[in-house]
Amino acid sequence: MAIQIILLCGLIIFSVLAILLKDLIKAALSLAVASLFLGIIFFLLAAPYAGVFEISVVAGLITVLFVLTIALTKKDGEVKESRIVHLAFPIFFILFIVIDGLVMKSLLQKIPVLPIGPEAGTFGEVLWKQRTFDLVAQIGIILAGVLAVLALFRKKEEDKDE
Amino acid sequence: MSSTILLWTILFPAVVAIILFLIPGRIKFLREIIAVLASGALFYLGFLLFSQKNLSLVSDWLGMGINFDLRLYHFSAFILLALAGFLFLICLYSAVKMQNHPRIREYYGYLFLAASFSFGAVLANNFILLIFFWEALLITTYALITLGLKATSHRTAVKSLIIGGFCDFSMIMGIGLLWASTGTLAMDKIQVEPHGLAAAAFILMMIGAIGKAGAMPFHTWIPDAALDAPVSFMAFMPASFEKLLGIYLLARITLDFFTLRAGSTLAIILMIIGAATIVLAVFMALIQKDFKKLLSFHAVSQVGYMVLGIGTAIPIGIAGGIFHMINHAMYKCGLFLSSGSVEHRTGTTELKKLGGLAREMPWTALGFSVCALAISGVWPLNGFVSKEMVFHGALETGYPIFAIAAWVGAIFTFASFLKAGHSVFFGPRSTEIPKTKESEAPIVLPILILAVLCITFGVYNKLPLQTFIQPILEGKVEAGVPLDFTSHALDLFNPVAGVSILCLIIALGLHFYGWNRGGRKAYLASEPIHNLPVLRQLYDLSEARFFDLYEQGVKFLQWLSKVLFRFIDRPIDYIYEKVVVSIGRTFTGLLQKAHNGQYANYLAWTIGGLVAVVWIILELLK
Amino acid sequence: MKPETITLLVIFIPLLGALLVPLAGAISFKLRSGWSVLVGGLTTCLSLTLIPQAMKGGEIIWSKGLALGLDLVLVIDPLSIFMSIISSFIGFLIIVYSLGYMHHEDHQNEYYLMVTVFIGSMMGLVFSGNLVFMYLFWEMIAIACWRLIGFYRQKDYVIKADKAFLVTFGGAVVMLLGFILIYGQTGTFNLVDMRGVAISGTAVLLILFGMFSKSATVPLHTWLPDAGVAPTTVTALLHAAVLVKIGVYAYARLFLYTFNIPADWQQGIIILAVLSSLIAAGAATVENDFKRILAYSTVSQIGYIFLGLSVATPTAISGALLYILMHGLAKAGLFLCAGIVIHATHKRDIREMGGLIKTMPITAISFLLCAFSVIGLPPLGGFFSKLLVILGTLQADQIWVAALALFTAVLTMFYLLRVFAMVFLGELKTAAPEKTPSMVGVVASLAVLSVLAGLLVSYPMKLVQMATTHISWWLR
Amino acid sequence: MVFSFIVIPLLVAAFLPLIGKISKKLLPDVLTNAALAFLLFNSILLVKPIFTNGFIIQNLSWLGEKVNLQIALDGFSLFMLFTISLVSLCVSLFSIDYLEHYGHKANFYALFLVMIAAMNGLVLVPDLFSVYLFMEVAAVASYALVAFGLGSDELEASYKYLMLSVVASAFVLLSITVIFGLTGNLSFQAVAQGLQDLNARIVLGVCVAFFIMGFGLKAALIPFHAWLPDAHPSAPAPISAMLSGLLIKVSGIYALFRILYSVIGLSPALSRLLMALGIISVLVAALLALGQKDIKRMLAYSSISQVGYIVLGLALGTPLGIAGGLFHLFNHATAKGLLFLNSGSIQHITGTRNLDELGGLGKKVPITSGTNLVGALSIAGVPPLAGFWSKLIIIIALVQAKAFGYALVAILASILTLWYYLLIQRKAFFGQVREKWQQVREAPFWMSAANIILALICLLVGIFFTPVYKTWISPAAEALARGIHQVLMWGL
Repeated sequence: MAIQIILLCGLIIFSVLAILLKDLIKAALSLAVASLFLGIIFFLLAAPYAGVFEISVVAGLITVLFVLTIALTKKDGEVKESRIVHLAFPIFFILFIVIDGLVMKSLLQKIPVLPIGPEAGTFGEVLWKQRTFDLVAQIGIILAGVLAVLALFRKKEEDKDE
Repeated sequence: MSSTILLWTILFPAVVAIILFLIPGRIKFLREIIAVLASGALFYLGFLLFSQKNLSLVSDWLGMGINFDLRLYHFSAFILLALAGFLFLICLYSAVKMQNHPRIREYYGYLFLAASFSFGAVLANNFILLIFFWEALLITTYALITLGLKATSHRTAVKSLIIGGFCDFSMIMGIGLLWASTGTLAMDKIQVEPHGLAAAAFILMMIGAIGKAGAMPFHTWIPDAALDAPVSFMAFMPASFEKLLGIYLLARITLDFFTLRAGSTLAIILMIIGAATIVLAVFMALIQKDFKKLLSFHAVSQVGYMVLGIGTAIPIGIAGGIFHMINHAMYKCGLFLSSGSVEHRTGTTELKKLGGLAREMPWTALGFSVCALAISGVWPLNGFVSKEMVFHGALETGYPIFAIAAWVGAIFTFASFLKAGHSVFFGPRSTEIPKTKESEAPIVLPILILAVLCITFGVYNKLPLQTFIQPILEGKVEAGVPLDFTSHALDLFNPVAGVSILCLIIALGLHFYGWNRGGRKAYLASEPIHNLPVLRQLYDLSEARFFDLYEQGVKFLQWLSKVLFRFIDRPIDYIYEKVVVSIGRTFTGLLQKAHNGQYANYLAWTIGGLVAVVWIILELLK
Repeated sequence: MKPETITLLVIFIPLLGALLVPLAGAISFKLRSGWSVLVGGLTTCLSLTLIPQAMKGGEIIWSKGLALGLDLVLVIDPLSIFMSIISSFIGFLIIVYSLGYMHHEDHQNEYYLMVTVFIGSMMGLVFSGNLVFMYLFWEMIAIACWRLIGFYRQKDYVIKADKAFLVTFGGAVVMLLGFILIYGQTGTFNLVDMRGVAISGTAVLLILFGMFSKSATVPLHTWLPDAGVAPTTVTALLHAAVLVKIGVYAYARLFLYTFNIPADWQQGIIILAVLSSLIAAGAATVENDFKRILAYSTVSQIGYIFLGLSVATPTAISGALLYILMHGLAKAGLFLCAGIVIHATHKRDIREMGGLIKTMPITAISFLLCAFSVIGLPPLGGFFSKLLVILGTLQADQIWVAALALFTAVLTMFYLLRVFAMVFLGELKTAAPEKTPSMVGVVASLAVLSVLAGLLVSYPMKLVQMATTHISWWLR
Repeated sequence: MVFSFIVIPLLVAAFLPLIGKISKKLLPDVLTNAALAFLLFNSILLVKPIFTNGFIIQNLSWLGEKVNLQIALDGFSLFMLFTISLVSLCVSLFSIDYLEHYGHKANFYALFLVMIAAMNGLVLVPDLFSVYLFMEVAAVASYALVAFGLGSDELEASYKYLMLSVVASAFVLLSITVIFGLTGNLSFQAVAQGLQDLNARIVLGVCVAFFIMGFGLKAALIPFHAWLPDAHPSAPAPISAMLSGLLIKVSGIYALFRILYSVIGLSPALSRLLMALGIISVLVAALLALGQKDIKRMLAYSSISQVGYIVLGLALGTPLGIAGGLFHLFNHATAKGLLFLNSGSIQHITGTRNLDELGGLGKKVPITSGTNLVGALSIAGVPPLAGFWSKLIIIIALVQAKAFGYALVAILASILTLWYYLLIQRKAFFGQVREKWQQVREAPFWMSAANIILALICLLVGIFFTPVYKTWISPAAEALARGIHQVLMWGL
């Protein structure tokens, strides 16, 4: 219970920070943290599916992308090379992969989600038998994410090319 | 005779007008010949129609009771004949006088168009048809005045148009009221008691009639036109045509359309207008220094006698009024034409510059003298006869004040004509103008014809009174009232005639007093009266057009327009231009300020919106 | 051909023909001019062939079912035929005049496109017997006008164009709301099915917004004087002949022909009409811009037409319908005269003009004749219309209204003659020769037509009478 | 066949980055446009079956085994599919030339196609959670696309968009979860059935409120609109057209009303609430649009205002109102798509979108100017263009439902609408040419072509509104008007 309260407090604090901070980078980072907390809360509340989603998509991929792109771009659109960026990118990327991997693993193995319904089973079963369609959407999301990365980082590549 | 002749009476002059308009300006004589011949033919047609008496032509026109309805009967035939006669004389006169006018094509065109419209107005037996022709005359009047080619001609033309338009619109209103109350527009079918709305209709139609005739206060364009318009126009329109038409209609109004009782309020209003016109206009005439302008004021003043006569609503008065109309048309036409003759030879009509022309222009002088005496009411000329009848009529109403006004008018009429004649034709020969000679025959002839007519109508007054006037009144007055006015027409030995003659003597005295005072200069003969204490100020004001209703009306219109524009139109526009736009801007500005780009702000709205939606839904569910 | 076919042709020839104008313009200048004149001429001729149908007096209803009951209904009766003839004829004259007037302007493709669209939409409006289609054509006209008013593209001109568009569009959508209210009451947009239906005061008010804004009646009139920035041909088309008559026509079609409106509202309209007439006449007396004066004069004259229709006695109605014709001819003439003068002197302020009668006599005389017609002097056509309106007003016992209307007529005389005097008389300030024959010819023919319309008034009057009896029949 | 709406764009999108390595321009252009043209063709082919059957249910089997891949197509979905295909085809045509100066066409097209696939998916799935998922897919793609220009404004806008959108998604997800908890199911049919038997009005009410907020934010209803005026103008013009023309309608309006009508059932109270939201949007956004200097910002506010109309019509709930709302949805999609593309043309031509700097382009760029005029007048509801009919139908429906106040405001707001479109016209096109723009030339071929196609659609739909209405609008409106019976009869 205590953990939950801490998480909730963290969630609120970081959410508020995300909202209030005028520096976009800091705001985005706060958002990422908040989302992370939220994902964990979902997870603890036995709503792992939502939790996965929250962490994987919102907290992870997209926020990170934004932090980076914002950090890379000054007001006039020039590329800003800074150390923080170099550090932040690997850190967040690794973090994202680790968390995502852990969550997915645990989800697929042991959690019997969607308890109601004729064929209650493991998440994997549900995912494949009943909610096949969501898989398509997941593929879409991943595709979108990848493509977004490609698109948003192209400027950097271009700059390097030049 | 087929009744289509009536249509041709109207169309023929119109066709002639178009032909005359189309003849190129370079071709000489042809135009004059056609004009004289055509007007002669019309004059002949006038006789022909007069002998016919009753003809009528009805055909469909606009529907709704508005028919093309022409009716010839005694009265209209008489007026038609008179009109045609004057047209003929004017054409004859113009043949020489206007020969070299730069816009001669238009002149004849308008002349015949005006004739066409006048004939139409006289023959019309439907009010709409009447007002159609009646108002159309405004255009020809307008056009003819602009032919004066003076700098102010157009201004005067506009003035005549607006005054005339005002009067005619009043008449439209009157006709409308009459139509609304009687349900018919046929002129021979209407006979109503002037009560209530019908009284209003009477007054409105009366304004139309006396406005055309040029009674006060609708006269003010005439003196201006005297200077700005061709003199033949003055002889043509204000002197003859308009008087004939205006008084014709006034007589029809009082005799046919409405039953005007002697001494009723409406009759008294009419008499007041008549009396006021006589006196005020003659006072203005007296002091004029220009021959034509002097005549023009008389043209106004004399209308007063006619209106007064008809306003008495007593047979002798009415007959006097109508008779005065035809008499006035003759001598005033003659007077204008003789002034034109003088102008033709000397190039001026200013009294100061003229003098002693009688020797060089004897025929003109003779014609002028006869006409001047006729207008002054000297025995045995026609003016005497008709004025006496009017005096009798006025006295019979029981309001001697009107007769007195008429006599005052007579005094100053004579005085002013003594002054005019004295300054122009008699007295010492002016040195300011070179030696000259009598005008050409076509100019002199009409003057002399008119002079002869003046004498004839005076001496043989039986002829006009019995053939023209009496039949008009037949059946219109109470039974038993004598309709033979010839008995005392030239009677010198009755109190009324005595007073009239006394007036003439006073006038003579005044003239010679003024002449003596003015250093024996005839044109200054009116100065003693001009310089009387109160009169002097009034004269000055009137010179400054203070009493000119038109000027005041124009000022009023301009003021009203400004008020309407500034206080109604512009504020409305302001609403579109400024108020709407600024309201839009204000709202937009407020809302835009709310969109300040702060994420926190936006999120707050979102959350707030959510809370509101939840709350509303829960409220609604209760 | 059957009248229905002719009517469809009359509507669609200009509408579809308009689409070909830019194409023709792309090929050659002359082809486009020829094509526009052909379209205009054909429309006029075809609408003239409907006269026999009008004289028969009956009506023909043609309809084509569309979704949601928004059917295309055409009503071919004396009233619509009368309007279509006037509009197409004056439109045609204006196209001819434009050949000279617009000769050197840019954007001519757009100009002719919009003018033909205008004429086509007008035809559609006149014949449509369905409220929605009426509105549709109504707005199409507004679009055409908007482009045409801002034709010269100066900044303030375009602002004025926007103003005109917004005011008329605003009025029209409010009117649409009124239409829909009626639809809510009757369940149909088809005018033929709604005859004799009594409608509420609210609906009347809403619809009046549309009519007054289009017909430039106080207090929705100020866009019209401002619209004088358009090419003169357009202002002639807008102000005189066609555009401002739309509201009036709609009044006749809706409030006389179809619906029963509450008596109080009728009285209100009468008073508003006559006040509008007076106020605009006052404004015309104060203005100094040639075209603005004429525009205010139009507002004033429209007041008479509304007056005639709203008092709704047969005399007044026929007067008002006749007014549409007479004012169309005369005011188009006045505007086109103004066009010639402005084109020649490059000035618009009448105080800077003068004495032009010496250099352009035909224009001056035409102007004067048309002015006389607008004033209402016989024997010109305007006399009869004004007379009948006023007599009809008196028949309806509206004595003071009639008196005010006559007073306005005096004011009209005053300001129009003032313009004439300041522009054409007096000292010659800017010598300028008359313009091309096509321009002067059109102006002169309009003046002559005004005269002829007065002298031969019984012919148009027959058509008007047919329309009036048709309307009056429904009144009873 | 129906499944191709999702799969084809996804597949193409997946391969595009690779193809982009081979051919930078030609192949991506051809492939994308061909795919979209195929979809459009496909959607037209589907009209007949829908007309005869009313709906189509398809299950996909994979390797002989029936996998639970189910899609449902009815009149409403088909109408949306058609709209999406039509507008996106025009947008991609436009992009052929427009994307030249952004570069990376392949990436762009890939994201673009993902977004389309997601929208198609959203329209086709009969399942609450799938709706949420596809909504997110489309959203993710759109975040990236909004920021595609990589300027700081674009990124900031995209960030705001993302941040607000996430809030919306969270609430939608929350609501779905609650409904799942209540009924134990997620498919439309089962949920609809389940909710009927359930007496949980309060909870359901809160769920609906979350839906309204979540989807309302996607649809940019006031007061959930704030992200839109930043996001839409920042995106490249084709994406603005997609977002304003389609995305807000699909992930906002379609989702909201599909769920409200077909799953939960629209109660009169809800209808009133949504109408109020709609009318506020109509009015406030119209006023806001009036003050804008940036063409695209003005268009963005206009989108909010027009969405208000659509919601007004749909929320009214009468068959006529629904028809009007849907018709307006279509008309707004085409016309606003056109206008945003057009603003792209303007930017391409002059390099600016600031109204105060533009002026008199009408003479120089007649096609851009003419098509802009058509689009603007259509949205403003000026006949004979398409927008007129839809507004007319909405207002008729309002009056028929005795909602006079709404009708009056809707009418007055259309005057405001015309006002600000006239501002664009006046300041950009209809005036004298500025010195600065003497040398400008008409937009390239494909941009003009896309503009012309959309303009023609606005015009022709207006003129031939009857067949369009009968073919597309009326089946869609019937599907919605049937309420939850529509999904119950699917028999899933």
